[in-house]
Amino acid sequence: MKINILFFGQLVDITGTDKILVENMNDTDSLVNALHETYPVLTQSKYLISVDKKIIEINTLLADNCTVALLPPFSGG
Amino acid sequence: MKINILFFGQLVDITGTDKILVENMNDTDSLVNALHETYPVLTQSKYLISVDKKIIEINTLLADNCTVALLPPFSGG
Amino acid sequence: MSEKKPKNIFVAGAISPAFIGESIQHHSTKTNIGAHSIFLGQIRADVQNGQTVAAIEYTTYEAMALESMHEIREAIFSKYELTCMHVYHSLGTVAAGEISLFVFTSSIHRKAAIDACEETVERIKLELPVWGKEIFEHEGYQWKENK
Amino acid sequence: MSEKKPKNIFVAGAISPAFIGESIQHHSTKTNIGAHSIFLGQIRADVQNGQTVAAIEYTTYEAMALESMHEIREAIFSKYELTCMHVYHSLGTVAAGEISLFVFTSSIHRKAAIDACEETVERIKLELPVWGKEIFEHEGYQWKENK
Repeated sequence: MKINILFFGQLVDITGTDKILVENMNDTDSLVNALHETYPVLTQSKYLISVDKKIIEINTLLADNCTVALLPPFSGG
Repeated sequence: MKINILFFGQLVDITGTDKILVENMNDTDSLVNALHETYPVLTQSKYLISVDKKIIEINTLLADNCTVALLPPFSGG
Repeated sequence: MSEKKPKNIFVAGAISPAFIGESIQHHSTKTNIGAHSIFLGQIRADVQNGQTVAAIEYTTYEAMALESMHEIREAIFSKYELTCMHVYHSLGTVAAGEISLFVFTSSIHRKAAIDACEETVERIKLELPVWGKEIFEHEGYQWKENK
Repeated sequence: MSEKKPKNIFVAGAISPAFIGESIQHHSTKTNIGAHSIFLGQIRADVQNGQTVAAIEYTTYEAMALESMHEIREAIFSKYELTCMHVYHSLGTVAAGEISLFVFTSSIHRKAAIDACEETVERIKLELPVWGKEIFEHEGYQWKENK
Protein backbone atom coordinates (compact mmCIF):
# COMPACT_ATOMS: atom_id res chain seq x y z
CA MET A 1 0.00 0.00 0.00
CA LYS A 2 1.47 3.26 -1.17
CA ILE A 3 0.40 6.81 -0.33
CA ASN A 4 1.68 9.83 -2.27
CA ILE A 5 2.26 12.88 -0.11
CA LEU A 6 2.53 16.38 -1.63
CA PHE A 7 3.84 19.51 0.13
CA PHE A 8 3.23 23.05 -1.07
CA GLY A 9 4.31 26.63 -0.42
CA GLN A 10 6.15 27.27 2.84
CA LEU A 11 5.82 23.61 3.83
CA VAL A 12 8.40 22.74 1.17
CA ASP A 13 10.82 25.00 3.09
CA ILE A 14 10.31 22.69 6.07
CA THR A 15 10.34 19.30 4.38
CA GLY A 16 12.95 20.13 1.76
CA THR A 17 10.90 18.24 -0.80
CA ASP A 18 7.54 18.63 -2.54
CA LYS A 19 6.75 14.94 -2.70
CA ILE A 20 7.30 11.75 -0.69
CA LEU A 21 5.96 8.23 -0.83
CA VAL A 22 4.88 6.45 2.35
CA GLU A 23 3.70 2.88 2.88
CA ASN A 24 1.20 1.28 5.17
CA MET A 25 -0.67 4.24 6.51
CA ASN A 26 -4.33 3.58 7.30
CA ASP A 27 -5.74 7.02 7.84
CA THR A 28 -4.91 10.72 7.78
CA ASP A 29 -4.47 10.99 11.57
CA SER A 30 -1.73 8.33 11.58
CA LEU A 31 -0.16 9.99 8.56
CA VAL A 32 -0.09 13.40 10.25
CA ASN A 33 1.47 11.88 13.38
CA ALA A 34 4.15 10.22 11.31
CA LEU A 35 4.87 13.42 9.38
CA HIS A 36 5.09 15.45 12.60
CA GLU A 37 7.67 12.98 13.88
CA THR A 38 9.74 13.22 10.72
CA TYR A 39 9.38 17.03 10.40
CA PRO A 40 8.82 18.43 13.91
CA VAL A 41 8.52 22.04 12.62
CA LEU A 42 5.31 20.99 10.83
CA THR A 43 3.54 20.94 14.20
CA GLN A 44 3.81 24.74 14.24
CA SER A 45 2.56 25.13 10.67
CA LYS A 46 -0.96 25.95 9.61
CA TYR A 47 -2.25 23.73 6.81
CA LEU A 48 -5.27 21.94 5.43
CA ILE A 49 -5.23 18.35 4.23
CA SER A 50 -6.66 17.07 0.96
CA VAL A 51 -7.16 13.47 -0.05
CA ASP A 52 -7.38 13.02 -3.81
CA LYS A 53 -7.91 16.78 -4.24
CA LYS A 54 -10.78 17.05 -1.75
CA ILE A 55 -10.18 18.91 1.50
CA ILE A 56 -10.99 16.70 4.48
CA GLU A 57 -11.86 17.88 7.97
CA ILE A 58 -12.03 14.63 9.90
CA ASN A 59 -9.83 11.56 10.09
CA THR A 60 -10.13 9.82 6.75
CA LEU A 61 -9.25 6.31 5.61
CA LEU A 62 -6.56 6.12 2.95
CA ALA A 63 -6.74 3.85 -0.08
CA ASP A 64 -3.81 2.37 -1.95
CA ASN A 65 -2.17 4.86 -4.32
CA CYS A 66 -4.16 7.83 -3.08
CA THR A 67 -2.67 11.31 -2.94
CA VAL A 68 -2.60 13.35 0.25
CA ALA A 69 -1.59 17.00 0.08
CA LEU A 70 -0.63 19.40 2.87
CA LEU A 71 -1.87 22.85 1.91
CA PRO A 72 -0.66 25.96 3.74
CA PRO A 73 -2.94 29.05 3.65
CA PHE A 74 -3.75 29.99 0.05
CA SER A 75 -2.35 33.24 -1.28
CA GLY A 76 -3.25 33.39 -4.96
CA GLY A 77 -4.48 36.36 -6.92
CA MET B 1 -32.15 90.70 -22.13
CA LYS B 2 -31.25 87.52 -23.99
CA ILE B 3 -31.71 83.90 -22.93
CA ASN B 4 -30.01 81.02 -24.74
CA ILE B 5 -32.15 77.90 -24.95
CA LEU B 6 -30.63 74.50 -25.70
CA PHE B 7 -32.53 71.35 -26.69
CA PHE B 8 -31.11 67.84 -26.53
CA GLY B 9 -31.87 64.27 -27.58
CA GLN B 10 -35.44 63.54 -28.64
CA LEU B 11 -36.45 67.17 -27.94
CA VAL B 12 -34.50 68.24 -31.02
CA ASP B 13 -36.84 65.98 -33.03
CA ILE B 14 -39.71 68.13 -31.74
CA THR B 15 -38.20 71.60 -32.02
CA GLY B 16 -36.24 70.96 -35.21
CA THR B 17 -33.31 72.91 -33.73
CA ASP B 18 -30.83 72.45 -30.89
CA LYS B 19 -30.64 76.12 -29.98
CA ILE B 20 -32.81 79.22 -29.93
CA LEU B 21 -32.48 82.70 -28.49
CA VAL B 22 -35.39 84.32 -26.64
CA GLU B 23 -35.74 87.81 -25.23
CA ASN B 24 -37.45 89.22 -22.17
CA MET B 25 -38.20 86.11 -20.20
CA ASN B 26 -38.14 86.64 -16.45
CA ASP B 27 -38.22 83.13 -15.08
CA THR B 28 -38.23 79.46 -16.06
CA ASP B 29 -41.99 79.06 -15.63
CA SER B 30 -42.71 81.81 -18.17
CA LEU B 31 -40.11 80.33 -20.46
CA VAL B 32 -41.64 76.86 -20.28
CA ASN B 33 -45.09 78.28 -21.00
CA ALA B 34 -43.77 80.14 -24.02
CA LEU B 35 -41.95 77.04 -25.30
CA HIS B 36 -45.06 74.89 -24.86
CA GLU B 37 -47.00 77.40 -26.97
CA THR B 38 -44.40 77.36 -29.71
CA TYR B 39 -43.88 73.58 -29.59
CA PRO B 40 -47.12 72.01 -28.30
CA VAL B 41 -45.67 68.45 -28.46
CA LEU B 42 -43.22 69.47 -25.72
CA THR B 43 -46.08 69.31 -23.22
CA GLN B 44 -46.05 65.53 -23.64
CA SER B 45 -42.29 65.26 -23.24
CA LYS B 46 -40.39 64.34 -20.11
CA TYR B 47 -37.46 66.63 -19.42
CA LEU B 48 -35.46 68.39 -16.72
CA ILE B 49 -34.43 72.02 -16.91
CA SER B 50 -30.98 73.37 -16.20
CA VAL B 51 -29.99 77.01 -15.81
CA ASP B 52 -26.30 77.61 -16.43
CA LYS B 53 -25.62 73.86 -16.18
CA LYS B 54 -27.38 73.38 -12.82
CA ILE B 55 -30.61 71.40 -12.76
CA ILE B 56 -33.39 73.44 -11.17
CA GLU B 57 -36.53 72.08 -9.57
CA ILE B 58 -38.48 75.24 -8.81
CA ASN B 59 -39.30 78.38 -10.78
CA THR B 60 -36.02 80.25 -11.18
CA LEU B 61 -35.28 83.84 -12.15
CA LEU B 62 -33.31 84.23 -15.36
CA ALA B 63 -30.37 86.60 -15.78
CA ASP B 64 -29.30 88.28 -19.03
CA ASN B 65 -27.31 85.97 -21.27
CA CYS B 66 -27.94 82.86 -19.15
CA THR B 67 -28.32 79.43 -20.73
CA VAL B 68 -31.35 77.28 -20.15
CA ALA B 69 -31.30 73.67 -21.33
CA LEU B 70 -34.16 71.19 -21.73
CA LEU B 71 -32.81 67.74 -20.89
CA PRO B 72 -34.76 64.58 -21.77
CA PRO B 73 -34.04 61.42 -19.70
CA PHE B 74 -30.32 60.62 -19.81
CA SER B 75 -29.25 57.47 -21.62
CA GLY B 76 -25.48 57.46 -21.60
CA GLY B 77 -23.16 54.53 -21.01
CA MET C 1 -7.34 65.68 -6.79
CA SER C 2 -8.84 69.16 -7.16
CA GLU C 3 -8.31 70.74 -10.52
CA LYS C 4 -9.92 73.86 -11.91
CA LYS C 5 -10.76 72.66 -15.39
CA PRO C 6 -12.76 69.43 -15.54
CA LYS C 7 -10.95 66.66 -17.40
CA ASN C 8 -12.47 65.73 -20.75
CA ILE C 9 -13.91 62.22 -20.85
CA PHE C 10 -15.39 62.23 -24.34
CA VAL C 11 -13.88 60.48 -27.34
CA ALA C 12 -15.12 60.45 -30.91
CA GLY C 13 -16.56 57.06 -31.84
CA ALA C 14 -15.86 53.68 -30.24
CA ILE C 15 -13.26 53.03 -27.54
CA SER C 16 -10.82 50.50 -28.98
CA PRO C 17 -9.71 47.39 -27.05
CA ALA C 18 -6.11 48.32 -27.92
CA PHE C 19 -6.57 51.68 -26.17
CA ILE C 20 -7.85 49.84 -23.09
CA GLY C 21 -4.79 47.57 -23.19
CA GLU C 22 -2.53 50.63 -23.38
CA SER C 23 -4.31 52.31 -20.47
CA ILE C 24 -3.67 49.20 -18.38
CA GLN C 25 -0.03 49.16 -19.51
CA HIS C 26 0.45 52.75 -18.31
CA HIS C 27 -0.18 51.61 -14.74
CA SER C 28 2.75 49.19 -14.58
CA THR C 29 5.01 51.93 -13.21
CA LYS C 30 2.60 52.59 -10.33
CA THR C 31 3.84 49.78 -8.13
CA ASN C 32 1.67 50.75 -5.15
CA ILE C 33 -1.39 49.55 -7.08
CA GLY C 34 -2.63 46.06 -6.18
CA ALA C 35 -5.99 45.97 -7.95
CA HIS C 36 -7.70 47.38 -11.02
CA SER C 37 -11.42 47.27 -11.68
CA ILE C 38 -12.70 47.95 -15.17
CA PHE C 39 -16.21 48.36 -16.52
CA LEU C 40 -16.93 48.39 -20.25
CA GLY C 41 -20.25 49.19 -21.85
CA GLN C 42 -20.72 47.48 -25.22
CA ILE C 43 -23.42 48.24 -27.80
CA ARG C 44 -25.98 45.43 -28.08
CA ALA C 45 -27.64 44.53 -31.37
CA ASP C 46 -31.03 44.51 -29.62
CA VAL C 47 -34.07 43.58 -31.62
CA GLN C 48 -37.06 45.90 -31.05
CA ASN C 49 -40.31 45.38 -32.96
CA GLY C 50 -38.46 43.36 -35.56
CA GLN C 51 -35.79 46.03 -36.03
CA THR C 52 -32.16 45.38 -35.08
CA VAL C 53 -29.99 48.07 -33.50
CA ALA C 54 -26.94 48.60 -35.72
CA ALA C 55 -25.34 51.44 -33.76
CA ILE C 56 -25.92 54.07 -31.11
CA GLU C 57 -25.28 57.71 -31.84
CA TYR C 58 -24.34 59.59 -28.67
CA THR C 59 -24.73 63.30 -28.04
CA THR C 60 -24.11 65.28 -24.86
CA TYR C 61 -24.42 68.66 -23.24
CA GLU C 62 -20.67 68.66 -22.91
CA ALA C 63 -20.08 71.63 -20.59
CA MET C 64 -22.62 70.29 -18.11
CA ALA C 65 -21.51 66.66 -18.46
CA LEU C 66 -17.90 67.52 -17.68
CA GLU C 67 -18.98 69.43 -14.59
CA SER C 68 -21.14 66.48 -13.47
CA MET C 69 -18.27 64.06 -14.08
CA HIS C 70 -15.94 66.30 -12.11
CA GLU C 71 -18.35 66.22 -9.15
CA ILE C 72 -18.67 62.43 -9.38
CA ARG C 73 -14.90 62.06 -9.50
CA GLU C 74 -14.38 64.27 -6.43
CA ALA C 75 -17.08 62.39 -4.50
CA ILE C 76 -15.64 58.98 -5.41
CA PHE C 77 -12.09 60.01 -4.49
CA SER C 78 -13.23 61.30 -1.11
CA LYS C 79 -15.25 58.14 -0.42
CA TYR C 80 -12.76 55.48 -1.59
CA GLU C 81 -9.01 55.13 -1.20
CA LEU C 82 -8.19 55.15 -4.89
CA THR C 83 -4.84 55.45 -6.58
CA CYS C 84 -6.40 56.61 -9.82
CA MET C 85 -9.54 56.70 -11.93
CA HIS C 86 -10.06 57.09 -15.67
CA VAL C 87 -13.35 57.49 -17.50
CA TYR C 88 -14.00 57.58 -21.24
CA HIS C 89 -17.36 57.91 -22.96
CA SER C 90 -18.01 57.83 -26.69
CA LEU C 91 -19.73 60.57 -28.67
CA GLY C 92 -21.01 60.08 -32.20
CA THR C 93 -21.65 56.69 -33.74
CA VAL C 94 -20.64 53.44 -32.04
CA ALA C 95 -21.56 50.21 -33.84
CA ALA C 96 -23.03 47.09 -32.20
CA GLY C 97 -20.20 45.07 -30.61
CA GLU C 98 -18.10 48.18 -29.99
CA ILE C 99 -17.36 49.81 -26.66
CA SER C 100 -18.86 53.17 -25.65
CA LEU C 101 -18.00 53.43 -21.94
CA PHE C 102 -14.72 52.63 -20.16
CA VAL C 103 -14.43 53.16 -16.39
CA PHE C 104 -11.11 52.20 -14.82
CA THR C 105 -10.31 52.44 -11.08
CA SER C 106 -7.16 51.35 -9.25
CA SER C 107 -6.30 50.97 -5.58
CA ILE C 108 -3.92 49.32 -3.16
CA HIS C 109 -6.42 46.70 -1.99
CA ARG C 110 -9.20 45.35 -4.20
CA LYS C 111 -12.31 46.48 -2.34
CA ALA C 112 -11.86 50.20 -3.00
CA ALA C 113 -11.27 49.75 -6.76
CA ILE C 114 -14.22 47.35 -7.16
CA ASP C 115 -16.74 49.43 -5.18
CA ALA C 116 -15.59 52.74 -6.70
CA CYS C 117 -15.87 51.38 -10.24
CA GLU C 118 -19.41 50.14 -9.72
CA GLU C 119 -20.57 53.38 -8.06
CA THR C 120 -18.98 55.50 -10.78
CA VAL C 121 -20.77 53.51 -13.51
CA GLU C 122 -24.12 53.89 -11.73
CA ARG C 123 -23.64 57.63 -11.28
CA ILE C 124 -22.54 58.14 -14.89
CA LYS C 125 -25.69 56.42 -16.16
CA LEU C 126 -27.88 58.45 -13.81
CA GLU C 127 -26.28 61.88 -13.78
CA LEU C 128 -24.46 62.54 -17.04
CA PRO C 129 -26.44 64.49 -19.66
CA VAL C 130 -25.75 62.08 -22.49
CA TRP C 131 -28.29 60.75 -24.97
CA GLY C 132 -28.14 57.62 -27.10
CA LYS C 133 -30.04 57.32 -30.35
CA GLU C 134 -30.44 53.69 -31.40
CA ILE C 135 -30.01 53.49 -35.16
CA PHE C 136 -31.77 50.52 -36.76
CA GLU C 137 -30.15 48.33 -39.40
CA HIS C 138 -32.56 49.06 -42.21
CA GLU C 139 -34.01 52.43 -41.40
CA GLY C 140 -35.27 54.53 -38.56
CA TYR C 141 -34.16 55.03 -34.99
CA GLN C 142 -35.42 55.27 -31.44
CA TRP C 143 -34.12 57.06 -28.36
CA LYS C 144 -32.42 54.79 -25.88
CA GLU C 145 -33.73 54.58 -22.32
CA ASN C 146 -31.51 53.65 -19.39
CA LYS C 147 -32.89 51.09 -16.94
CA MET D 1 -21.37 25.15 -19.47
CA SER D 2 -20.67 21.61 -18.28
CA GLU D 3 -17.48 20.16 -19.61
CA LYS D 4 -15.64 17.05 -18.51
CA LYS D 5 -12.11 18.44 -18.45
CA PRO D 6 -11.66 21.61 -16.40
CA LYS D 7 -10.38 24.54 -18.48
CA ASN D 8 -6.80 25.57 -17.75
CA ILE D 9 -6.51 29.02 -16.20
CA PHE D 10 -2.77 29.11 -15.59
CA VAL D 11 -0.28 31.04 -17.67
CA ALA D 12 3.50 31.19 -17.29
CA GLY D 13 4.62 34.57 -15.95
CA ALA D 14 2.77 37.89 -16.12
CA ILE D 15 -0.48 38.50 -18.00
CA SER D 16 0.24 41.19 -20.59
CA PRO D 17 -1.99 44.25 -21.07
CA ALA D 18 -1.95 43.49 -24.82
CA PHE D 19 -3.42 40.04 -24.12
CA ILE D 20 -6.18 41.70 -22.08
CA GLY D 21 -6.87 44.07 -24.97
CA GLU D 22 -7.10 41.11 -27.35
CA SER D 23 -9.47 39.25 -25.01
CA ILE D 24 -11.76 42.27 -25.02
CA GLN D 25 -11.52 42.49 -28.80
CA HIS D 26 -12.67 38.87 -29.16
CA HIS D 27 -16.03 39.82 -27.67
CA SER D 28 -16.95 42.34 -30.35
CA THR D 29 -18.70 39.63 -32.36
CA LYS D 30 -20.93 38.74 -29.40
CA THR D 31 -23.45 41.50 -29.97
CA ASN D 32 -25.80 40.32 -27.23
CA ILE D 33 -23.25 41.50 -24.62
CA GLY D 34 -23.95 44.90 -23.06
CA ALA D 35 -21.45 44.95 -20.20
CA HIS D 36 -18.02 43.62 -19.31
CA SER D 37 -16.52 43.63 -15.84
CA ILE D 38 -12.79 43.05 -15.43
CA PHE D 39 -10.66 42.58 -12.35
CA LEU D 40 -6.87 42.70 -12.52
CA GLY D 41 -4.50 41.85 -9.69
CA GLN D 42 -1.19 43.70 -9.97
CA ILE D 43 1.98 42.95 -7.96
CA ARG D 44 2.76 45.68 -5.42
CA ALA D 45 6.32 46.67 -4.53
CA ASP D 46 5.38 46.49 -0.83
CA VAL D 47 8.01 47.40 1.73
CA GLN D 48 8.23 44.93 4.63
CA ASN D 49 10.82 45.42 7.37
CA GLY D 50 12.84 47.64 5.07
CA GLN D 51 12.77 45.09 2.26
CA THR D 52 10.99 45.84 -1.03
CA VAL D 53 9.03 43.15 -2.91
CA ALA D 54 10.50 42.82 -6.41
CA ALA D 55 8.33 39.95 -7.62
CA ILE D 56 5.98 37.19 -6.57
CA GLU D 57 6.66 33.60 -7.53
CA TYR D 58 3.44 31.62 -7.79
CA THR D 59 3.04 27.88 -7.42
CA THR D 60 -0.11 25.78 -7.37
CA TYR D 61 -1.50 22.32 -6.84
CA GLU D 62 -2.69 22.43 -10.41
CA ALA D 63 -4.97 19.39 -10.56
CA MET D 64 -6.85 20.54 -7.47
CA ALA D 65 -6.88 24.22 -8.47
CA LEU D 66 -8.46 23.44 -11.84
CA GLU D 67 -11.15 21.36 -10.15
CA SER D 68 -11.83 24.19 -7.67
CA MET D 69 -11.99 26.71 -10.49
CA HIS D 70 -14.38 24.47 -12.39
CA GLU D 71 -16.69 24.35 -9.36
CA ILE D 72 -16.52 28.12 -8.93
CA ARG D 73 -17.31 28.63 -12.61
CA GLU D 74 -20.32 26.30 -12.48
CA ALA D 75 -21.64 28.01 -9.35
CA ILE D 76 -21.21 31.50 -10.80
CA PHE D 77 -22.90 30.55 -14.08
CA SER D 78 -25.87 29.07 -12.26
CA LYS D 79 -26.18 32.13 -9.99
CA TYR D 80 -25.72 34.93 -12.56
CA GLU D 81 -27.00 35.41 -16.10
CA LEU D 82 -23.60 35.57 -17.76
CA THR D 83 -22.72 35.46 -21.42
CA CYS D 84 -19.17 34.39 -20.70
CA MET D 85 -16.38 34.28 -18.14
CA HIS D 86 -12.61 34.05 -18.52
CA VAL D 87 -10.05 33.60 -15.76
CA TYR D 88 -6.26 33.66 -16.02
CA HIS D 89 -3.79 33.29 -13.16
CA SER D 90 -0.02 33.52 -13.39
CA LEU D 91 2.39 30.81 -12.30
CA GLY D 92 6.12 31.40 -11.85
CA THR D 93 7.63 34.84 -11.44
CA VAL D 94 5.63 38.05 -11.88
CA ALA D 95 7.48 41.33 -11.26
CA ALA D 96 6.11 44.31 -9.32
CA GLY D 97 3.84 46.36 -11.60
CA GLU D 98 2.86 43.31 -13.65
CA ILE D 99 -0.50 41.54 -13.66
CA SER D 100 -1.01 38.09 -12.11
CA LEU D 101 -4.80 37.69 -12.10
CA PHE D 102 -7.33 38.53 -14.83
CA VAL D 103 -11.03 37.85 -14.27
CA PHE D 104 -13.37 38.85 -17.08
CA THR D 105 -17.17 38.48 -17.01
CA SER D 106 -19.73 39.60 -19.58
CA SER D 107 -23.50 39.84 -19.56
CA ILE D 108 -26.48 41.45 -21.26
CA HIS D 109 -27.12 43.93 -18.42
CA ARG D 110 -24.38 45.27 -16.19
CA LYS D 111 -25.42 43.96 -12.78
CA ALA D 112 -24.72 40.29 -13.54
CA ALA D 113 -21.25 40.94 -14.95
CA ILE D 114 -20.25 43.24 -12.06
CA ASP D 115 -21.50 40.99 -9.26
CA ALA D 116 -20.18 37.79 -10.87
CA CYS D 117 -16.74 39.31 -11.36
CA GLU D 118 -16.44 40.38 -7.73
CA GLU D 119 -17.68 37.04 -6.37
CA THR D 120 -15.34 35.09 -8.64
CA VAL D 121 -12.34 37.13 -7.45
CA GLU D 122 -13.26 36.55 -3.80
CA ARG D 123 -13.69 32.82 -4.33
CA ILE D 124 -10.42 32.52 -6.26
CA LYS D 125 -8.51 34.18 -3.41
CA LEU D 126 -10.22 31.98 -0.83
CA GLU D 127 -10.50 28.60 -2.54
CA LEU D 128 -7.73 28.16 -5.09
CA PRO D 129 -4.66 26.25 -3.85
CA VAL D 130 -2.14 28.81 -5.08
CA TRP D 131 0.81 30.19 -3.14
CA GLY D 132 2.74 33.40 -3.63
CA LYS D 133 6.34 33.77 -2.51
CA GLU D 134 7.31 37.43 -2.23
CA ILE D 135 10.85 37.81 -3.52
CA PHE D 136 12.71 40.80 -2.06
CA GLU D 137 14.81 43.14 -4.14
CA HIS D 138 18.15 42.44 -2.49
CA GLU D 139 17.80 39.00 -1.04
CA GLY D 140 15.41 36.76 0.77
CA TYR D 141 11.69 36.14 0.48
CA GLN D 142 8.55 35.69 2.53
CA TRP D 143 5.33 33.81 1.90
CA LYS D 144 2.43 36.03 0.92
CA GLU D 145 -0.74 36.01 3.03
CA ASN D 146 -4.13 36.88 1.60
CA LYS D 147 -6.32 39.25 3.58
